[in-house]
This record gives sequence, C-alpha cells and structure tokens, in this order.
Amino acid sequence: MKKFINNVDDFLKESLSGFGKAHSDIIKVNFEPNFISRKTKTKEGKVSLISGGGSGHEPMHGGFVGHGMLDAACPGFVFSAPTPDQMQAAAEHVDSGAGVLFIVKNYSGDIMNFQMGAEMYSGKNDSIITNDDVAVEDSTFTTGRRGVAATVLVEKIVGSLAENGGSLEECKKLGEKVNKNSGTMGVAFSSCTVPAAGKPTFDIGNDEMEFGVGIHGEPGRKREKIQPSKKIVNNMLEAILDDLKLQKNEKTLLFINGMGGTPLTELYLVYDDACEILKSKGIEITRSLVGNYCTSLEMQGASVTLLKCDEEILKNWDAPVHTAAMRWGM
Amino acid sequence: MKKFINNVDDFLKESLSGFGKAHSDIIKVNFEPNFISRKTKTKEGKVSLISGGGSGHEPMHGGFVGHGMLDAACPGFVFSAPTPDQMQAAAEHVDSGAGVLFIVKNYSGDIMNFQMGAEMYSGKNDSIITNDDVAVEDSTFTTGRRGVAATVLVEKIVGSLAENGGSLEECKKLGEKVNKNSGTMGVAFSSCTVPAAGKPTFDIGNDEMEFGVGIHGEPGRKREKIQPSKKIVNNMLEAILDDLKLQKNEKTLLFINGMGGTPLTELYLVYDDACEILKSKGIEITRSLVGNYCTSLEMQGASVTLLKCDEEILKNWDAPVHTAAMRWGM
Amino acid sequence: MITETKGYMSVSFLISQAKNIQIVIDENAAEIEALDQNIGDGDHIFNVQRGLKLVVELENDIKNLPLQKSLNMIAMKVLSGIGGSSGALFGTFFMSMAKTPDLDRNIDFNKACEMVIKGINAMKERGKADVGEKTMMDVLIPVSEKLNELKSSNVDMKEGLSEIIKIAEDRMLSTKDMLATKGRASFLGERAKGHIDPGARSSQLIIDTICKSLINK
Amino acid sequence: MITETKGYMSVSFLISQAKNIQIVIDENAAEIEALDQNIGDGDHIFNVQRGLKLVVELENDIKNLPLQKSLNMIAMKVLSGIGGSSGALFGTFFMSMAKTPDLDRNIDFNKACEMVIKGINAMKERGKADVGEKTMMDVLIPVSEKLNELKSSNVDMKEGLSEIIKIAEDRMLSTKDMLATKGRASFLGERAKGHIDPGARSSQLIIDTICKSLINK
Ligand SMILES: Nc1ncnc2c1ncn2[C@@H]1O[C@H](COP(=O)(O)OP(=O)(O)O)[C@@H](O)[C@H]1O
Ligand SMILES: Nc1ncnc2c1ncn2[C@@H]1O[C@H](COP(=O)(O)OP(=O)(O)O)[C@@H](O)[C@H]1O
Ligand SMILES: [Mg+2]
Ligand SMILES: [Mg+2]
Ligand SMILES: [Mg+2]
Ligand SMILES: [Mg+2]
Repeated sequence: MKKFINNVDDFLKESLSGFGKAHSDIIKVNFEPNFISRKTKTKEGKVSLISGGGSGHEPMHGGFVGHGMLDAACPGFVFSAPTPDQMQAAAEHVDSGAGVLFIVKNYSGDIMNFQMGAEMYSGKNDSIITNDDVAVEDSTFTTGRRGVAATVLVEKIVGSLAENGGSLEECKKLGEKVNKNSGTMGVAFSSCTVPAAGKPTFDIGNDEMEFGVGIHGEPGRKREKIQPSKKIVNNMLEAILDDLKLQKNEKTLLFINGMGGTPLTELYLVYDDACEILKSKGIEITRSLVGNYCTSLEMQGASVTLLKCDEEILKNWDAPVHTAAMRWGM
Repeated sequence: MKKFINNVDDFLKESLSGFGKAHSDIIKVNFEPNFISRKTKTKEGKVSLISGGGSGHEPMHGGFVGHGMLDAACPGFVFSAPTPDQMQAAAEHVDSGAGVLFIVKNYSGDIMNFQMGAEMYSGKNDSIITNDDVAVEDSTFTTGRRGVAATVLVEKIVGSLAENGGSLEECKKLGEKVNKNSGTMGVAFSSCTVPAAGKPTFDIGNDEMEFGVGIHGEPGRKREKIQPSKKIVNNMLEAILDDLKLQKNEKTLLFINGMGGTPLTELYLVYDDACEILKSKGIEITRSLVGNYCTSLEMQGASVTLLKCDEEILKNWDAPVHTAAMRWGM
Repeated sequence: MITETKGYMSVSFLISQAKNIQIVIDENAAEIEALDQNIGDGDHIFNVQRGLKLVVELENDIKNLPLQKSLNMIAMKVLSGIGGSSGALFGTFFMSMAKTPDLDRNIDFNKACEMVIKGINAMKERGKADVGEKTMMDVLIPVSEKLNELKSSNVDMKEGLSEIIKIAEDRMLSTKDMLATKGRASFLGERAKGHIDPGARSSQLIIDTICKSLINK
Repeated sequence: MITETKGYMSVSFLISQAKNIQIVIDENAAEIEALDQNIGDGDHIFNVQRGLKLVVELENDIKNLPLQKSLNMIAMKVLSGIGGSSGALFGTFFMSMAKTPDLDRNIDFNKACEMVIKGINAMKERGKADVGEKTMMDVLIPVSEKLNELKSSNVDMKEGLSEIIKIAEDRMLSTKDMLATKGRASFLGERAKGHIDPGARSSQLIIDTICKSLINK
C-alpha cells in the first residue's frame, strides 16, 4: 500500500487534524467523539443540518460544513458508518433550538447508527435518506438503492433553505424532492485501497471496468470491457434517464463526479460527452458541477448525476455557499 | 490504458470543450489556436496575465483564468509546451493596451515557445519564469530548476496586483519575488500515463517512491523505499528550508499540492505533518492551500511548497479571486 | 430444564470469551476480509477485530463492576468504537442484554439464554432483517430460537450446545446461495449468490467458540 | 566545390524526404519513446511523428508554391502543430531556412548546405545549447560544421554525405555518457548519464535518412 500515512490507527485522526488546521476560518474539528462543526454557532431559529458517513469520500462530508450547507459532519472510519455518539454530540453542539435534520446515505450501517444517534439525542430531529444510485434496484423490502453523489446536491440545496429560515419540515421536504429528482450512475476503472486492508478492495483486468460501481468499491451491475468515453457515458445516462423519466426540455443540473483518481481533464471530457448526448435527447442543462466531490479514496472512475430542477431547487442551488470544498457567492 | 477518452487525437479538444461548457460563466475556450480567455474583456489599463504549458496539470492553468488571476491560458498537448501562435493569439485577444505578462514555467520547450510567441506579438509584453523546484540544482549555465506548484501562487498573487492596477513592471517584480520566495519539493508513489503513450511513463516498485519527482513524471533526486508520511514530509521540508534559508518566526504560506491521484484525506494528513514539523522549527504558517492544483495526470503523490510572505504578498493572496478552480472573496 | 450454573455472563466470563474469540477471528481474518470484499466493502473483519480489542481492553475498568454496569460499558464501547452495520448491531445486542431485569442475581444458564435471546431480538428490530435475507441474522435468529427451546427443556446442556454449533454452521453456509435483501450485499442482486455473508461467518465463529469453550469446561 | 545540382530543397524533395523519414522514425518509435521516458517526459516521439504527419499532409497545399512560401508554411505548421522543445526548434529551423536570400533560383547543393547551416544556427540561438550539453545540437552542430566544410571543398558529395552519416551517429552516441545541461534531462544530474538524448537520436535518424537517399540517388 502506498499512501501518505504514519500508521493505520491514526490515519483518520491525523487527516482530520490537518483538515481542521487548514480550514480554521470555516470549521472546527472536534475529537472523541469526532465531528466537524462550523466555526461559528448556528444562528437562532436556523435548522441544523448534520450529515456523515464512513470516511474515504472526501471532500464529502466535512468539506461541506459551512455557511449555506452543513452545520456538522460525522466521519466514521474509512468506509465504516460513524457511531451514534458522534451524531448525538454533533446534534447537541449545533442545535440552536430549531431542530436537527440528519442527511443519511442509504446503507444499513449508516441508517442504523444515525437512527441510534437520533434516539439518543433529546432535541427535535428528523432524517432524510438519500438513495440516488440507479445501478441498484429500488425496493421497500430490501435495503434499496445506495446513496451516492446526489447527497452533495441535497446538502447544498437544503443547506441554502435552512440558511434562509426554512423549517425542519420544509427542509426535509425539499431534501426528499432533490433526492427523488436525482439519479446517479458510476463506473470504476481501478479499485481503491482501504488503509486498514492495505491492499486493493477488488481486482480488475487491464481492459475492464466495473459498471454501476458503488462508492466503496462495491461491485456494480456488471464487469465489462472498457469502452470509448462516449459509449460509457451514454450507457450511464440511459440508466439514469430510464429511472428519472425526464420529459423533453426539462431543466437539469448535470454533475460529473470524480471517484478520486481520475484527472480533471477526463471529467471535463465526460462532461462534454454528456452534454452532447443530452442535447441530442432534447434535455436542457441549466446548471453543472464537475469535480471530485463524492470520492472513493484513490479509485479511478466517475459518476454522472442528473438532477431535475424546478425554481425552488435552482434558487437554492445558486445561493451563496462557503465551505472548504464548495464556495460561491461569498 | 484506462481513461475516459474517445480517441487520443481528440482528447485535448474534447476536454477543453467540456471545460468551456462547464464554466461558461467565467471563461471562454477558443480553438485553433487553442486558448482559454476570460468571458469578459480585460478592462482598460489592466495588465493582462497569460500563462500556459503542456496539458495534464489541470486545473493549472485553464482553471485559473478569471477575475483576480489569469486573463488567458494556452494549453499544449499533454506534457508538451504550447505553440507560439497560441500565445500570440491569446495576447492579441486579451491585451487592453496595458501590456501582457507571460508566466512561464522553466522548461526548455515552454521558454522557447513563449519566447517565439512574444516575438510574434507586436504589443508591449514581458515574461516571468517560475523555477521553484528545489529538487533540481539551480544554475544560470544550465536549464536550471523546474517551475512547478509555486506557479499557482505566482498566478494568484500577481493576478491580484494586475487586477488592482499594477503596471507591467510592478507585476513582473512581484511575480519574481513570489517565485524567489518559494520552494517546492514533490514525491510520487505511482506514474502517470500520457494518453498518446498509452502506458505508464515509468515503472516503480510496490514499495518505492520517487523523491523529487517532476510534474511530468520526470525522475527526481532518488528512488527510495516508501516511508511513513512524517518522514517523507520532513525530508521534503528540509530540502525546501535548506534552499529558502528561512529565519525563525518568518511568516509562510504552506501549500500541499496533490499530483492528481492522491486522495484529499492524505493531503490533509501531509498538511498536518508539515504543520507539526514547521512548528517545531519555529516557522509560522499564516496562510495555506491544500488540494490538487498543479497535477501530473493521475499520478499518486504530492508536493509541498513554502512561500515566504510579506505584507504585499499576503494582501494580494487574500484578494478576491473567481476562477473555475480557485474562488474566494466574491 | 437446564439448571447448571455459576458464572455465565459474569464479567470475567465475558472477557475470557472475548479473548478466545479474538484468537479464532484472527485465525480466520483473511477469509472474513475476503468475504466482505466480495459482496461488501471489505471492512467487516477490521470492525470485528477493533470491537474485540476494545472489549478486551475494558477488562480492568469493568472487572469489579456489577454485571449490568459492565454490559452497559461494553455496549457503549462497541457502539462508539466500531461503526458500520456490525457496530450498530453488536452494540444493540449488548445494550439490550444490559436491560434484562434482575442482573444482580447469579446468572444461570437459563438466565444467560434469556439475555442472549433478548439481545438478538433487539438486533432483529434494529436491522429489520429476518431469516433468509443473507445477513448475520440467518445465523443468530435460529440460534436464538434454539436457545429458547433449550432453556425450557431437559436436554443436556452440552448436547444442546453441540446442536447450536451445528445450526450456526448450517445457517452460515446457507447464506451462500441466497440473494441478499438487507445490507450492502443487497446492492449486488444475483452477483451476491455464491458468497457466504461475512457477518454470518463472523457470528458463526463467535457462537462456535463460545459453545466449544462451554462444552470443554 | 561541389557543383551538382537540381531539385535540392524543391518542395517535392522536401515532401519525399519527410515521407522517408516518417518510415524510419516509425520503425524506431519504441526506442525514441523509451529514451524520452528515461530522461525526459516521454512525448518526443509523438511530437516528431505529429510534425512529420503535418508536413506530409501539406503536400497538396504547397506543391505548386514557390520554395520560400512552402518553407514558411512548413515552418508555421511545425511551429503551431508540435509544441514542446522540438516544435520550437524544428519550427525555427524551417523559419530560418525560409529567410535565406535568393530562394527563387535553382537550389544547388551548396545553396542547400547554406540553408541547412542557417537553420541549425538559428536553432542554436533559440535553444542556447552548444555541443556537449546533451541535446540534438550535439548532432546538428557538427553536421552543420561539416556541411560548411563540404560546400567550400572538392570532396565528392557522396563521400561527404557518408562522412556526415558517421559524424551524426558518433555524436548521437556521444550524448550517452554526457551530463545534460540543457533541456529536461538537465534536471536529472548524474542520473541522465547512460542514456542517449532522444532529440539527438531522432535528429541523427533524420540526417541518416536524408543522406542515404541522396547517396543512393
Ligand atoms: N440490516 C441488517 N440486519 C442485520 N445484519 C445486517 C444488516 N445489514 C448488514 N448486516 C450484517 O452486517 C455485515 C456487514 O458488517 P460490516 O462490514 O461491519 O458493516 P458495513 O456493511 O456497514 O460495512 C453483513 O455481512 C451482514 O451480516
Ligand atoms: N535548449 C535546447 N536546445 C536544443 N535542444 C534542446 C533543448 N532543450 C531540449 N532539446 C532537445 O529536445 C529534445 C526533447 O524534445 P521533446 O521531447 O519534443 O520536447 P520536451 O523536452 O519539451 O518534452 C531533447 O531530447 C533535446 O534533444
Ligand atoms: Mg463498512
Ligand atoms: Mg514535453
Ligand atoms: Mg463492510
Ligand atoms: Mg519530451
């Protein structure tokens, strides 16, 4: 394993410590239990947004704490859901009385730990579960779909509403709308290496890709031969469009997300391919985001997310945000 | 080779096209000859800054075009210096009469092509050459040192001065100061793969790293066994401090730059290690930057840059900037 | 009804079991790791190992405490120290055991069974998984049912424990050909078939270790 | 003095040489690629191949133009189509050749030599590299010097060309044990030793190809 690491046990702590120092103007890193909070207290009457999950997806979620987005983030060990005491402590720390909305990606471990954290927290709170990954079949009898890159969009858009005085109920409603309006599909060219494991999570041939991969290196829909970008992007978009059932001329936000190990040049090329394909289908792209936001350690690959936008979503997307990883309008 | 690519010949064009579409609020991509310019015309009396170089270092330089930073960027093929006609066209496009400052990284190819571009351009112009890489020995009789990550700092800081009315001479002087005050050292854990080559630029053992690597996968000072992060960072800092001859209590900007394939968590861990080491040496960190800014395609690794700061540098660093890859204050 | 007694669920019993389990889990670490890499995210072995280490390290803090308090401390350690699905589930197990009434009396085998059954029920509720969903519950629920049967029967304890060993193993193996409907493996659809569930395997090893140590006592 | 004549530096001569060179460069592509990967950034072969392709593709556009115009168009193509050190240097070569006076007359061998010498001098000025710095100039400068000698001597042209082939090869090989002081390889210090300079190798192959085709004419 080749990583900047001193020892496996201290990896998370040292990385968080560096993150705290590098962004002390925006956030504060709290230890034992670990959570990242805004540097300033949540203003009275503002709903607090807390997200979290296993580490290894940076900048998600710690990089999204700050004005216009999250109030706190709870990082678990690499790819392991955080623990209930983190959520409880974070909620107690940030809640200004208007209640807490937990934003949880749909994995058994995250759901259970967030649930327990919410039970342990005595203040008013509610949760939204993101499950945008169209690679996986949806069902209420199973774990259902995975929550992946659209979580970033939910956090940004609901973050703006919360900042502007939305109630807990309104925030939850908007978050659920954004989630429902989103579909994501990812592919991986290479595996990631969990520090504790010290070796790649999966083997993959020199000419293979994993279509529909998860953000933890979980297998996806199928293992395939690698193809030209346009072909890959077309297959990803078809899966998403199938799911979202978009109408012609519908306004969308197109989000090309890197898995961590793919250069920006390639992400922009994917964006270009996606634009052409969507144009040919008569779908309008009104907003876009390209970069590494919801990663899977050093995995090479990318995901495409489409978000169907209405006025409320666009307004809140455009609103100012000031976090370590996303900043505009201020 | 595993990349999002349709065919090698169109790689750059398609990636630039996507970049242009994704950031049409800030920049415009011009083709044949290729250059990226700001969406809006340079205001009268403002010196224009133009940089460029081989592609593969994204977001450098195209991601730094915009208010408070560059006026234009000229991207060459992957790892090949751009051609004189690009620089000429960019200069003609952006110059508002106050002259053009070319910011060039110190490589034979870049120097020669920029020189020819400057000769072909009839307007007032001057150049600064960045050469911050302390891995390489400095000398006026040889090509000298490589220009690497500090180029980002030069572009930001001089960009602010130009935005605020600095003359061509003043901009050049400040740029040269920033360059002289900077030292960078990089290490690589893995190679990069140039699309045209289709295979990694160098082979490296499972437990090896290249100490002092360049941003094109050029060999560095030595091939070594991989070590704990703190050890690596310490060796990098010693090389830099040796070169910069920093005094105790001197104010610095600490820049941890990812080579493209290393996750943010690790970059923050490196930042943490560097903070501790510098603290123990009595060196003050007053500003910081952590992320992938001057990359080498998908190479795994990082560089550390220290910039000795004075009031002029700090003021211009803090000034608003609005580009695709760097944004604050607006 | 089995009446044999003493020390079941005593703090020292718990710690010594944890130490035994550590050895067995370490011996099978590579296999468990591979299972979660096949159909999950690969961290299950580290989660289990971290949890066991934390419990064993608690020894000095809890060895002189009453059982309920100890169980609560173990629960909190497991809950706050592991994370992921297994952290929540194993934490729930101990939290719920700690809620069994009358823990300040001597814990006989039946009482111990009652506690374990209560713990497993709480896990079932937390994870909403039943038998047949390709999770550790495929092992734990049948074991819990068997314990329930044993505690109100006259079966020889050692014989009963041998049966439990057998059930745990069968049920662990049975997860191999299942489609998963809960947990990470559920995302894989058909591709999860042919792989044993990592949580089922670790749970089975834990049960196996405890039962064998009781049988050989 | 050599007086033999006709067609040196005619447009069709240039294009046919470019086609010959393409073949030779392609044959040696793997080696050239490896050389620039060893002590540079690995793109030299692609730069050279791209440049040759662009020149060959110009054929129809320039075949009926006067030489000076053709050379200028080649220069612009090379300059704007290659990039990197070699693009600037080879571009400079053609730009400067195009500036030779009296190109509308028949170009005899001596005039051709004069043009090449002028081109190489311009490259030397552009890159500020002299012999001994481990660049293509290690091949080109001695070749230029030899051409200068030939053009004012009575040596048989074919003999002279054979000497040039030999000089180019020797000088190319001599770069192997040099420390580099110019170009990317200069960053390597001692580690550049033991590797032939990629630009020296491609230049030598180009010279070799042209000389051989003239000898065999
Ligand atoms: N909802 C659930 N109910 C019961 N057990 C579950 C559930 N979800 C997952 N599991 C169990 O947890 C195991 C995985 O644990 P672990 O790897 O530690 O957590 P994670 O899945 O969060 O990475 C699975 O093999 C399965 O046995
Ligand atoms: N200053 C210089 N003068 C002459 N030749 C040079 C100079 N710098 C580099 N070269 C030549 O250019 C070659 C490399 O060309 P190429 O790989 O195309 O460009 P780059 O070095 O920009 O990647 C070197 O092998 C060397 O022969
Ligand atoms: Mg996990
Ligand atoms: Mg190059
Ligand atoms: Mg797991
Ligand atoms: Mg090169």
